[in-house]
This record gives sequence, structure tokens and C-alpha cells, in this order.
Amino acid sequence: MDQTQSATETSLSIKGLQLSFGAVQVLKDVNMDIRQGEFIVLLGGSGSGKSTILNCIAGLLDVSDGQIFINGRNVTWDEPKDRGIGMVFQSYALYPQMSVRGNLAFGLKNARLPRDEIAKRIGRAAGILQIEDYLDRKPAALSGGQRQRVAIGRALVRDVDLFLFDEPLSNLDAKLRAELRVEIKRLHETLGNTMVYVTHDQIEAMTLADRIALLRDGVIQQFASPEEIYRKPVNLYVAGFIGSPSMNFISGEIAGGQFRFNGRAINLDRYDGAPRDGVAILGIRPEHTDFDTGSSEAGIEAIVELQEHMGAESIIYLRLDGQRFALRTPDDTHYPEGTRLSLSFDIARASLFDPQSELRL
Amino acid sequence: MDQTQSATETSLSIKGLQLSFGAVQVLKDVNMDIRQGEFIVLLGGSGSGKSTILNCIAGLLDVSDGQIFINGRNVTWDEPKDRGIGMVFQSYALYPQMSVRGNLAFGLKNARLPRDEIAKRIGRAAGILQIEDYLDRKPAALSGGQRQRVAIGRALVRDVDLFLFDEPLSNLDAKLRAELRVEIKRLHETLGNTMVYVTHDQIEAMTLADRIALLRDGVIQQFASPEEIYRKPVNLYVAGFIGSPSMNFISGEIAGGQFRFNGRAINLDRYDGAPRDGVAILGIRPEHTDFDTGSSEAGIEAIVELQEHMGAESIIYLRLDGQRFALRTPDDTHYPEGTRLSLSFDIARASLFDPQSELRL
Amino acid sequence: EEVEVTHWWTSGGEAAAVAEFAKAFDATGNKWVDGAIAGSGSTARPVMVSRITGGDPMGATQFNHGQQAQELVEAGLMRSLENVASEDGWRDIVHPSSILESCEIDGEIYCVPVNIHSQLWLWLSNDAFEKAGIEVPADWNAFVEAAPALREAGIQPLVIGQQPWQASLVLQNVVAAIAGPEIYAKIFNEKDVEAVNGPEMEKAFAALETARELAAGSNVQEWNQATTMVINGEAGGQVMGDWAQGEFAVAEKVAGEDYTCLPGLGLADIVSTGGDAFYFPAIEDPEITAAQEELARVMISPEAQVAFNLKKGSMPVRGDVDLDAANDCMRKGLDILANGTVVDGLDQVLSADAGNQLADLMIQFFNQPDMSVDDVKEGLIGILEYDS
Amino acid sequence: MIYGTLIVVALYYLVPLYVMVMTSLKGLPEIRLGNIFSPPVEATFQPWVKAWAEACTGLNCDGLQRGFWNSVRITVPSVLLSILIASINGYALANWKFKGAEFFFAVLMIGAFIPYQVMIYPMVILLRELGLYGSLTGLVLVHTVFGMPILTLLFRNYFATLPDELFKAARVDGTGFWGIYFRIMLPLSLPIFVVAVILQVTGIWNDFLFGVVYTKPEYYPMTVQLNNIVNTTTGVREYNVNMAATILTGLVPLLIYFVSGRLFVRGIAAGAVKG
Amino acid sequence: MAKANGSGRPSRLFRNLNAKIAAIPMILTAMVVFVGFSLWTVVYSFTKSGLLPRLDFVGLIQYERLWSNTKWLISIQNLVVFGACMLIFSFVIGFVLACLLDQKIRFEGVFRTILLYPFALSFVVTGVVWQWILNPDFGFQSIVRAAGWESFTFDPLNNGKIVMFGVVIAALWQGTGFVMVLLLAGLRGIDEEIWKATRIDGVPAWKTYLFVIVPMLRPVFVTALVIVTAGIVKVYDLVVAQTNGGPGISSEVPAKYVYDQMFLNQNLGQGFAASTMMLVTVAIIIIPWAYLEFGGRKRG
Ligand SMILES: Nc1ncnc2c1ncn2[C@@H]1O[C@H](COP(=O)(O)OP(=O)(O)OP(=O)(O)O)[C@@H](O)[C@H]1O
Ligand SMILES: Nc1ncnc2c1ncn2[C@@H]1O[C@H](COP(=O)(O)OP(=O)(O)OP(=O)(O)O)[C@@H](O)[C@H]1O
Ligand SMILES: [Mg+2]
Ligand SMILES: [Mg+2]
Repeated sequence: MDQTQSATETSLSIKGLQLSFGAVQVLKDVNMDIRQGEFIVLLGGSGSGKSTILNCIAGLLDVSDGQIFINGRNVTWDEPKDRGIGMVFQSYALYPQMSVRGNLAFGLKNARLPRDEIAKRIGRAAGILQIEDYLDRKPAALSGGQRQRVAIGRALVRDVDLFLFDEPLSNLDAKLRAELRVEIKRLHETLGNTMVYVTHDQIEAMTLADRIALLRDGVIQQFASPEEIYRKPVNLYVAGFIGSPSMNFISGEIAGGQFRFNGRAINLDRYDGAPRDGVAILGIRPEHTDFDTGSSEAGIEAIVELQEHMGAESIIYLRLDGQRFALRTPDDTHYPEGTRLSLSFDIARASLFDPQSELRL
Repeated sequence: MDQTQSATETSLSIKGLQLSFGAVQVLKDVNMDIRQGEFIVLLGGSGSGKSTILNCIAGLLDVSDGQIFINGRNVTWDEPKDRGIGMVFQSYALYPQMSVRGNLAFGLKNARLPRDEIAKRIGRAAGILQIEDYLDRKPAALSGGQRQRVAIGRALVRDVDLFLFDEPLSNLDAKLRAELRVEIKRLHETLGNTMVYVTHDQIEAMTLADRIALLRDGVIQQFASPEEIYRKPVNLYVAGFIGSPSMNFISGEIAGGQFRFNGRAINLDRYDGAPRDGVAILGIRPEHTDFDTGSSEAGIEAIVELQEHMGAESIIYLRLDGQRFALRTPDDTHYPEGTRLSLSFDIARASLFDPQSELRL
Repeated sequence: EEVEVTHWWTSGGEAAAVAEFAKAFDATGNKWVDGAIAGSGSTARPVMVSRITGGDPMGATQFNHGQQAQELVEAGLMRSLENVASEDGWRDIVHPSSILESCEIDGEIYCVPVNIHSQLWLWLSNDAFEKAGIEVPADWNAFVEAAPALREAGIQPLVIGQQPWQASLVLQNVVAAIAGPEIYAKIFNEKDVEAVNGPEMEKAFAALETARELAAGSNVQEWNQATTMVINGEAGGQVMGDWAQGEFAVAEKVAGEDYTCLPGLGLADIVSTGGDAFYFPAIEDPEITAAQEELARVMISPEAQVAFNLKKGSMPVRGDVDLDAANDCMRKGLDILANGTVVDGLDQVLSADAGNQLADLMIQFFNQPDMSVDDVKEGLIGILEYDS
Repeated sequence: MIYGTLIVVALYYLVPLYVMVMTSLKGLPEIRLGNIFSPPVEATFQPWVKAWAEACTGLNCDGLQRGFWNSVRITVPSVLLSILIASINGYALANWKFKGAEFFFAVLMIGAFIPYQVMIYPMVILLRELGLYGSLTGLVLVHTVFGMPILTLLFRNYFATLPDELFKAARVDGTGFWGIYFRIMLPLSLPIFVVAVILQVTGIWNDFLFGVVYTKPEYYPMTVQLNNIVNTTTGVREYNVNMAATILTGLVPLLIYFVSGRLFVRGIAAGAVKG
Repeated sequence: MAKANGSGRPSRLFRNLNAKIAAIPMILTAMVVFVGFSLWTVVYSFTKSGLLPRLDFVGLIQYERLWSNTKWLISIQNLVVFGACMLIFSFVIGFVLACLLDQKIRFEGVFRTILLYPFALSFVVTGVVWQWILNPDFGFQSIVRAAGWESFTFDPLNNGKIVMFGVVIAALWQGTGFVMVLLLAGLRGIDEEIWKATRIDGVPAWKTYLFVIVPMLRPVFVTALVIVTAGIVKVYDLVVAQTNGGPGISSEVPAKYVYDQMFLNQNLGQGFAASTMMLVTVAIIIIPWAYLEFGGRKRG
């Protein structure tokens, strides 16, 4: 991680964060430096500690150890309201008996802001989020997407630099999720403030993030841009977690600049990394596999088991040496079960892993 | 719909089905003929009546009017158990106090099947679904995917010809959903029985269905194969509903074999349909738009607003004549905001609609 | 034969009295099955009525004399004892005869009266007066005069519990003793509204007001708590029925020495004839019917009468038995019963409804110093009018 | 601060219990001397023995013990029957909605507010006509009827929270009305059953009015015996015996509370709250 | 192909037959007991029934007497006082206690049990105990006096003006725990995230409770309100055991009035008239509520 930035540039900085619930250590030495205006996604499976980190940043949980700086100020022990954050929750957590306006105003009234200031801020937020038309409705009379927008609005009116989102879209249906995802992205570009966004949906992570922090059991596995995480996962876990269908893994060994398995050999010349000889696992994404048009590679042949057509593309599930192997292609041709296909791998975009340490080579 | 099949070939036939809850008519004259072994998906937005149709087929709701035939037999007023159906629910609906085995056996015991027959069937279902290892666990001790499999198993042991699924995957997370989707597809191929599957997820619909019945407000809009629905949506609603991001719509008019808008003209020679002159809406999918390499088309230029990278592909949101226009490309190059791109449409895969009737031309 | 007898006599003395009946009845070869229900008539009576109307009658049951059971009789739910009564000549032996008349409906006798309770007594604590340094008063007027001295000595002159019927007793006393038995009969027996406004009643009402003054500050609920105050010399006197005697007896106080009893407020030799009676629900079973008759005979027999009333502290319903063991106060009562004036108890002449309304009226009067005598008059007239 | 408040409140709640226990352990002279809050100088269990086995009502001097067994004989079948019927009602209302069901239910709910006094008399007539007056069966019936509104509400609300799909699955599996009730719903309703049992046990055990009106002395429940003992007016009230009798009477419901208080709160959360 | 059987639409009456059979006890109870008995009572309230119900109609006389009867008026007044105090205090105290217990405190179970145990006792027990504690001669008052404050006076049960408060104290002791448990259960059902949202918004705890939580608990409050109100209207045992209407008639309540009229005064007609008045009052309060709760809203 970049340690050289000056304090003013850093919007949020987490140092040696630890947290235990009783005997269970949920967060183990989490470190993060987030620049002003970055969109950070915390990604990970259920129970990996995403919400816990977010709650620590917000001050809703007391940390066991470590420090949290927001805009260079140590806020580790500040009250949530004094940290200069806004937060959006999965269940929206709107106050059900107040109108939308009331929801937006509630926090501001408590901060004893003058009336016209409150009105101004609500007006602005409502404008940005296009919720002017139903400012006087109760949350119960709103659709899921509208509620989500109000929840964002509540963070917006606080006029803060740091936004925290805890799975804000996971209660919505797929279509709406896709739409709101774009809106949040756009909002970030409009506002330009720092956002920390928790999700377990990799599509959200990939599309929204400037950088993704991929968590597992309270430990950050990789903290990098989506492209890097996608192209160069640091370990097997990350490789398997990102991508749908998952990356295909083939066990074999490296020798003489070639990856060998089941009597076949693939040239590693174009591989982006430093492979060393010995046993290894080759990871290749479904979309980085293609039908072998020429015959440049050793004949990797596989048998079609099933094909999923998804309109714009299709996924072919194959059997390769007795193992399932997925292939993704924009081609919509139907291959009946049992068809033999020969494959080629785009080795420049493949990954090799050490079976012991599980780290990328 | 095919009206000529003989009764034995028809697995399920719905004739003039109507259903009202009090004054609200939820289903309006639904007709469907489903062949033996077909995989039918009922697709539609929330509240469109999908579950209602399924419940009518299962006998869990009393129809207001119309008839339901299963394997040629009028079952409109039969008890659910006598209809020869198996059903799988969204929330799994496993009996929490019984073990997996107990769950599978429950219906069979009710039907007073002999013990060894029950054991045989459970053995077979467990084998197919690979749940042998936890037959003696309670549902609470199973993961979401395992529970879903048990729920399917409960339908399986009933040894019936018709399976009904009500959003069986929507409680699962994206990854598991993708995996189980494939499994259900495989199961269908193994068993070969008729399946009626409710979902609001178009990916599921596209990948699983032999035919999709797309519902809106209790009326079937289109009942056709996924390819046909995708390629040739019968009306604007279907066109907009299927595909993510949605189809792009451009208003203009047809004249002299050309679609004209904002001073540009696109040749309709390759269009698959019968356009007539007059105002029309052109629908073009994001994935059927490409960067204009040559200059064969009239210069359609658009400005990049936002790009979503999703690993294997990216979606570019453009502004075209002041309207949002989405483009999907396997290319991962980053186009910064404001870039000007010139586009070409694959008119063979486009659709034209009458703005009044909203029907495809 | 087993006969279930329900009653609400549950306190020590009462239970002992009932035991006398039970003993006597068991001696006839039958069996007394005791069905006591505590909590006085208000709890017990609905149960009894419910059971009789509900078709699960007991063998015999206690009611107060008078109108309480009349409707049951009219509904044919009670058996007539006329054959027993005329055979044994109850009409000759029961004294005063008004007691038996209360059991008579359409010329037939339906109940066995077992005792007479006079409500018209003033009980005085000799101790209290001694402490105040004055003589024990001989009548109401003297008592009123002594009151200031009692107050001075920190003694409550007159104690009245907060149960409404206790307040009603005071009214009965002043009407009978001050306005006189004739007026009493006119008002309560004949419901003569005119009499309420008569001159005699003026005096009675004045006495009532005085009583309210004397009772001011008395702060107990139940009648026996009030009696206890008299026993302990914390209060000068209490207006109460003769059952108060039981309390004095339990506290081992001696009439004449420790306490003084004044019938008719000491102004007139007068007793009232409230009391208890047993009724016998109509039951098909001839064996039970026979046992019921047996029980009725036992209850009115001289031996049982003596044994029962001695324990109960009440007077027997027949004039031909002698209570040698009776104490001072009871003697007085018996003498008056034999020679003096007898008025009917309110239970005999008023409906329960009217009786309780009267009690409610009186307790309000005693609790509200600003309530005038005229209000009482008005209320009393209203009650009498509805009841007639 | 929180604890301080809670402890003060808890003390207020405990005082009566403390007073009851202390008083019941004192001898009569000590009570007359004094302070109801002071612990007994000389603890004696005599009042307890007396309350349980010796206190008299009229001529019967066997204390509360007879009433105890009567109470058991009344409570057990009443609780079982009322819960059975109410749970079936709730189940029918929640899962098998039929025309008019909601109307009857609304009537039932309004019925919950009618003072029992209104019902006493007609009930006597009804029981008489059924030939059940004065029998244990009659009393059980009365308890069942008057427990029905609140219990039905509880069960209906609870069953409504169980997923509808479970019910549908069972129907597809060929289970009928009763099968679903006994084999699917009942096993899932433990929390609400606990609530119902607690409410009914305490309600029926503590009932006085019905016990005294609809039975005869040989069936009098413990509360009636208690009333007999407490309300017997002799010169000196035996407060110690009264208190002992009071505690003894309250013991069964108290025990049930202490044992299953946890489940009670959970069950309330499951059934009552989601109106 | 279609077989003839099974195609006909079965009669409406026999759909859900089992459910209807199972609901018979409920229907009978509702119609015979609650509706039938109430009607019976109303009819007989126009008669001059004494000890036994008799159909000799006397018009509205019973009602005239009722409303000119001081005891009845006092009863109504007392019920209003009692009801108002009970509702206010049991909800305020119950809610405060529920909030305290909801603070993830230790020994929650112990506190909860202590606060709830009186609910397990009968009103008779409660009445007796509080009569004993409030007795001025050896109860609370005497203790305070013995401690040196000679002029201290707190004898609600002996003072007609404040006796209802004595009853309220006992009733609160018994009933608040239940309200608390209901509300506690409601609090437990509130989304954690709402709390977080208010903390981010910087809303003080008391404001959160008042403006956010209380409105969210509305359904629970309604349930509790129904239960408590039903209890208030019916209050009888407690008064009988604790004061028996005294001192004098200053703690009479309608249910007791009804009972006394019917069984003590042997004036069923009057009792029926009084209970009809109670029925009418209850109906006026309840029917709109029941309509809203069960009629208007259909469960999805
Ligand atoms: N209050 C708590 N007490 C004890 N353990 C807790 C508590 N809150 C969370 N945990 C544990 O901490 C771990 C991390 O929880 P967290 O909620 O941060 O996960 P998450 O990544 O947000 O998962 P999800 O995607 O399911 O929301 C989990 O194992 C969880 O069980
Ligand atoms: N019991 C009911 N009473 C009244 N209306 C109902 C009932 N059940 C469903 N509806 C209405 O019928 C319509 C169709 O409902 P249905 O459950 O079939 O929708 P759906 O397509 O399954 O939606 P979803 O995707 O949300 O499950 C909806 O408008 C719904 O509100
Ligand atoms: Mg989380
Ligand atoms: Mg549905």
C-alpha cells in the first residue's frame, strides 16, 4: 500500500485495527489507507468481517486495538455523529413513521442547524437523488429503489466527506440492483467524496470500486484495483472468489517454461509473473479460454456437458480430464451434449499458484 | 401456441384460467399448453401473477374460472396431492422438526407407500442430488444450497411427471445461484419430466427454459423460446424486460426502407420483419451495438458517460442525442468520460415497434 | 342419608354452632355434609342460588329470614315444609311468630328459622369510660354527653366500620329507639313515606347527625375490627347486632364488668328479629326428602336450639326453651323478646335490593359531613317507593 | 444508573413477597407487636402447616390441601382442552381462511372485553341445559370458553408468522387439515405453547369467580379455599396463616414462571407482538 | 380424454370442510356465549327480574334507576380514574423498564423474572398483600412513622378520596411486568440498523425512543393496550380482595356493581342494565378497533 501520501490527501486511514467479540477475534490487524475521493469496496463472503470494519469506522463498535483516522484526525474514540460520516444501511433503516423529509431532516435538527439551512440541504439532496416528488410520503409508500435513495439522501444531507454503505442494494431485485448500481457510481462521480462500500456481490465490487479490499475471516487478502484483482489474484482464494463462473483450476507442474498436465504442455512465455519449476496449479478464467482455431497449443480437448445460453453470450460446461471446466463465449451457437471441442488458453491472462502456500507465482 | 398435439403429448394444459382475489382480478384468461418434458419458465415482474398461476396448477388456490389438465386429466378441483405434481418453494419450506430423510419420506408416508418403496425412492433421489451424507441432519444444520437440494428431493421422491418451482433460487447468493441453476438444468436433462419454473431473474429464464412465458399483470405477453423472446420480442414491454442492461430505444420514423432519426438514416434491408412506413421505435440491444470501424452507417456518434468494467466485459453508458444509450463490449479498454465514439447497429438483430400499439413490426 | 348443607358460617364461633346441628343430625343416622362458603352472603348466596337454579341443588341451605328465597319458592325450586310444620305445631312453638311468618308463602311454610339476631344494640367499653374518668352511660343521651370527655382522653367516642350495612344499623337503631317502634313499622313494614317526614323522625335524624359527629375519625373497615377497638378500650361504643358478643367472648370479656350492652340504645326495651333460616330445595329422591324433614326437625328441636344458639350468641326461635347458660346481655335480649317490644328485622321487610341501597345511602351519609339529613330523607323515600 | 434504577424497582416488586414470607414465618404475637418488614425473631413453620392442613372452613378443617388437588384436577384438563381448541381455531383462522371466519374471530375478540359478571347467569342456564352444572366438566368448559379469545389471538398470530409455503408444501405432500395441524404446526409451536400454558395455568389456577359459582364444595379450587381461610372473620386475623396460605396458593403459577420465564418472553415475541 | 369426475365445481359449503368443522367450537363460543348471552342480558335489562330472571318488561326503569344511583356514578368515576392511571402508569413504567432491560444488561433474566412474577399471582393474593402493606397500623405508614417521621400519612385504603390510588398501586404491581414483557419483545424485534442510523444522526437516546422507537412499536402498544384495557374494564377481584368497595362505597367499580346488584341485592334487572351499559361502552371502544384490525386490513 502507498505509505507516502501526505495526511491531507488521505481521507480514511485504518491502522492495526483489531476487534474481538469475547474470545472470538473477528478482525485481525486490518490496515487501510484510502485517498480522498476514492471508492473502496469491501468484498468478502458472509461473516468475513465486512460489516464489522464498517461499524468500526462509523464508531458503532468499539475497537479492541488500533486506530482510525478520518481526514487526518484520530477519531478512534469519537462519537459516530462527530466523525463526519454518512451511512447507508442494507435494510435502509428509515424511520418508518416520518415522512421522507422528516427522515432527511431528523439528524440535522438534532445538530441544531437553522431551518433554512436544513431546507437547503434537503432540497439539494432531493435534487441530486430525484426524490423531490415524494418528500412528503412515508417510507412505507415507497418502492424499494426509492427507499434506497432516501437512505442515501440521509447520508447526503449530512454534508460529509466519507460515505459508508453496508450492502445497500442486496435487498433489491436484480434489475433494480443493476440500475441503482449505476446511479451510485454516477453519484460518486458527481460528489467526488470518499466512499466505503460493503458488498458480497462481485459484480457490484468490480463495477463500482476504484479499489477492492477482499476479506476473508477478518484478514484482507488483497487490496487493489478491480482489474488487478481480476487479472492477478494474489492467491487461490481470491482467484476462486472473483469471477462467475469461477476460474478453472488445473493441477500440473512447471518445468522448462512449460505447464504440464496429463501429458499436455502449455508454453508459459507470455505468462505475466515469475513461475518457478515444481508442482503448480494453473488458473484460467472461462472467458480467457477459446476454441482452438489453429493448433498452436497442445491439443486440449474437452467434451460438452451442458450449455447455458444467456442471450448475449453463452457458458459451456465441459469435461476435461474428468473435471468440470467452464468456458464463456460471446458465440451463441448451440453445441449438443457430447460434442468434442478443442480449447486454447490465453496464458497471458492466466494465473499460476503454489499448491502449498496458495500464493500466485 | 401449438394446438394440434394429441392429449398424451400434452403434460399440462391450462384453459381460460381466471382468478380474482375479491374484486381484484389477478389472472386474466391464461392459456398454456405444455408438452411432455418441456422446461417452462414463468417470468415476470413482482406481482405479475407468476406464483398465482403456479398455485393454481398445484391446487393450492381455487380458480375462479377455467380448467387445468394434467396429463389429459381435468384436475381443476382435485386435491394437490392427487394431481401428480411435485413442488419446490422459494423458502425451501422444509419441515424444520424432521430430518432430511423425514422430510423426503413425509409425503410418501402420507400416501401409505410400503416402507421399502419409500427407502428406495429416497435412496434414488439422494443419489441424484448427492445428499446422501446428510440424510439424518435437520434442515437447520444445512447450508442454503443443501436445503434447496432437499427441497427438490422432496419433489423428486414423489415420482411425478410435473415439477413446479417457485423462485427456488432467489434466496441464495449469486454464486450459489449460478451453481444450482446448472444443477437444475442437469436434473431436467436426467429426469426428462415437465417442469414449470417461476422466476423474476431473466438469466435463469434464459438459461433454463425451453420456452418462457412472460407475464405482465396476469396476462401472458409472449410464450416462446428464449432465443425468440430475446431476438424477436413481441412488444415493447417484453423487449425492455429481457436483457441487462435493457434494450436501447430510439424514436424515429420509417420511410423508404430506412429508419430515420435526428437526421440520420439506417438501412433496414437486413431487418427481420415487416416494417411499414411511419413513426416507429427502434430497439437495439447493448450487445448488438459495436464501434463503427468502417463508415458504412450514417455517423451515429455518442459520448461516453460512464463505463462499468465487469472483468470479462464492460458496459459503456453513452449519451446519444441527449438520451442514455448502453453498449456492451467484450473489450476491456477504458474510455474516459467525454470520449466520442461512433457506433454501428446490427440491424439484423434489432427490433422495430409501433409506438401506439407497442407491438413489434 | 347424606345431606349437603351450605351456609356461610365460617368464623370460629359460627362454625362451632353449626357443628352442634351437624352433631345432632348425624345422631339421627344421617350424615351432614358441610358446604361452608366463606365471605358472607355476598359470595355465598350467588353460589347457592346458582346451584339451585342450575339444577344441582344441595340438601339444605342457609338464607336470611325474609325475602331472599321468595322467588326460588315461587319458581317451585324449594320444597314446602308445611306438613312437618303443621304436624309438629311450629306455629305454636316459634316465638315471636313474625319469625315463622317470614317463612310462610301462600300459607305454606318453606323454611326453618333457627335463631334470632337483634340488631338493636349499643356496646360500650367500660375501660374507655374509666380512662376518661366518667361513668359508663346508661343510655344514648348520656353517651352523647360523655363523648367530649372521651375525645379528650384520645378515645374514639363511637366507632363505625366502613362496611355499608354497619351504617345502616345506626339508622335502624335511631329509628326504633328514638322515633319509636310504631314509626319503625310504618316506615319499614308499611313503606309509609309520610312517616319519614314526621316529627318523630326529626329527632331520629338529629340523633343520626350526632352519631356522625361522634363517629368522625373512626377508621376501620370491618365490624369486628370496630368491636376490637371497643374491647381494647380504644373506642367508647359501637352500634352492632348481638353477634358482637361473640367477639367479646373470644376476648374473654365479661358482660357488665368489661363491657356494657344497651338494647334499643338504652332508651327502650326493644329487639329486632333478624336471623337465619334454612331452606330445603326440592329434590326428587324420596330418601333425601325424608332426610331433609329429619334435618328440619332436628334444627328446631329444643336441644339443638339451645346448643346452637349458645355457641352462636343468638336467641332461640322458640319461647319454650331456657338458656340457663346465657350471659347478661343475652338475658336482656331474651327478656325483651318475652316481654318487651319486638320489631321486624330489615331483612324480613325489605328486599335485598332496598336493604343494600339503604346501606349505601347511610355509609355515604357517614362519610360525607356535608351531606344533609334532607338528602337522607329523600334517598330513603326513593328506596321505599321503589320497594313497595 | 441503569442498575440503580432497576434495583430500586426490583426492590419495590420484591417487597410484597418479602412481607408475605416474613409474616408467614412469624407467630401471631410477634405480628401484633409490629413491624411488617422485620424478619421473624423466631421463625416458625406452624402457619404453613396450619394453612396447608389444618385451617378450617366451616366444619372442614383440612386446610388448603383438598383445594390443591381440586385445583390440579380443574387446571390440567382445562388448560389442555382450552389450548387444544384455541390452537385449532388459530390454525384454521391463519391457514384455512374461509368465508366468515374473520367475522367470528372479531366477535370473539370483542367478547374478551365483556365482564364475566354478564356471563355468569346465562352460563348457569346453559350449563343446566347441558346437564353439566356443578360438574368438573362444566367448569372445564367454562374455562375453555373464556380462555378462547386471547388464546385464539395468540395462536392465530403465531401461525400467521410461520411461512405459508410450509403449509403449501404439506398440502402437496398429501397432508390434510388435521395432518398438517398435528404433524407440521404443532411441533413448530413450542414457544407459543409455553406462553399459552403459562397464561392458562395462571389464569385458571388463580380463578376464583368460576370456581365458586360453577362447582360445588367438594370441587372447590384452592383459591376458594384461600378465600375461605382469609375471609373468615373471627376476632383476630391470623395473618401469618393467611400469608402462608396465600403463598401456597400462588406457588404453582410462580413455579411455572420461574421455570419457563425465558421461553415466555420469546413466545410473546413470536406470537403476541406481530399483531 | 378428460374423465368426467373431478371436473365439476364442488359446492362452496364443502370446501375447507375440515376447517369449518374445527372452527365449530369457536363459532359456538362467539355466537352462543358472546353474542347470545349479551343479547340475553340486554333483553332482561328491560325487565324487573329479581333473584331469578323473569320476563316482565318495565321499560327503561332499570336504566333510570341506574343513572340516578350514586353508587353507579361513583363506580364509573372510579373506573375512569383507575383506567387512566393504569394506562398511563403501566405504559410509562412498563416502557421505561423495557428500555432499561433492553440495554444488554447483565442479570436481565433475574430482573425480568422479578418484574414479571406478580403477574402469576391472582388478584385475590395481590389484594390481600397490598391491603396488608397499606394498612396504616402496621404497614408502610407505621414503618415510616416508627422511623421518626411522626406526621407521615399514607393510608389510601382508609381514605375514600384516594383509595383508588391504593388500588392502582396494587394493580400496577401486578400488571406492569406484563406490559414490560410485551414491549421488551417488541423492542427486541426492532432492526439493529435503526439504532445505528440514529447514532450516526447524533440523536440522543431519549429522543430516539420517543420519536423513533415508540412509533415503531405501535402494533405492540395496541396489543398491550387491548389486553390492559380488557383487564381494566373487568377489574373486580382486586377491588373485592383489597377494599371490598370501601371505605364506604368509595372504591366501587362497575363490575362489582353488576355483581352486587345481581347477587347481593337480588336485583338481576338492575345488574343486567348496568352490564348492558358496560357492554355498550366496550362496544363503542372496541368495534371500531376490531374493524380496523381485522376487517379493514387483509393479510397478504
Ligand atoms: N455482536 C457480535 N457478537 C459476536 N460475534 C459477532 C457479532 N457481530 C458479528 N459477529 C461475528 O463476526 C464475524 C464478522 O461479522 P460481520 O457482520 O462483520 O460479517 P459480514 O462480512 O458483514 O457478513 P455478511 O455478509 O453476512 O453481512 C462473523 O463471524 C459474526 O459471526
Ligand atoms: N391472498 C391474496 N389476496 C389478495 N391479493 C393477492 C393475494 N395473493 C396475491 N395477491 C395479488 O396477486 C398479484 C399476483 O401475485 P403473485 O404472488 O402471483 O405475484 P408474483 O408474480 O409471484 O410476484 P413475486 O415475484 O413478488 O412473487 C399481486 O398483485 C398480489 O398483490
Ligand atoms: Mg454484514
Ligand atoms: Mg411469487
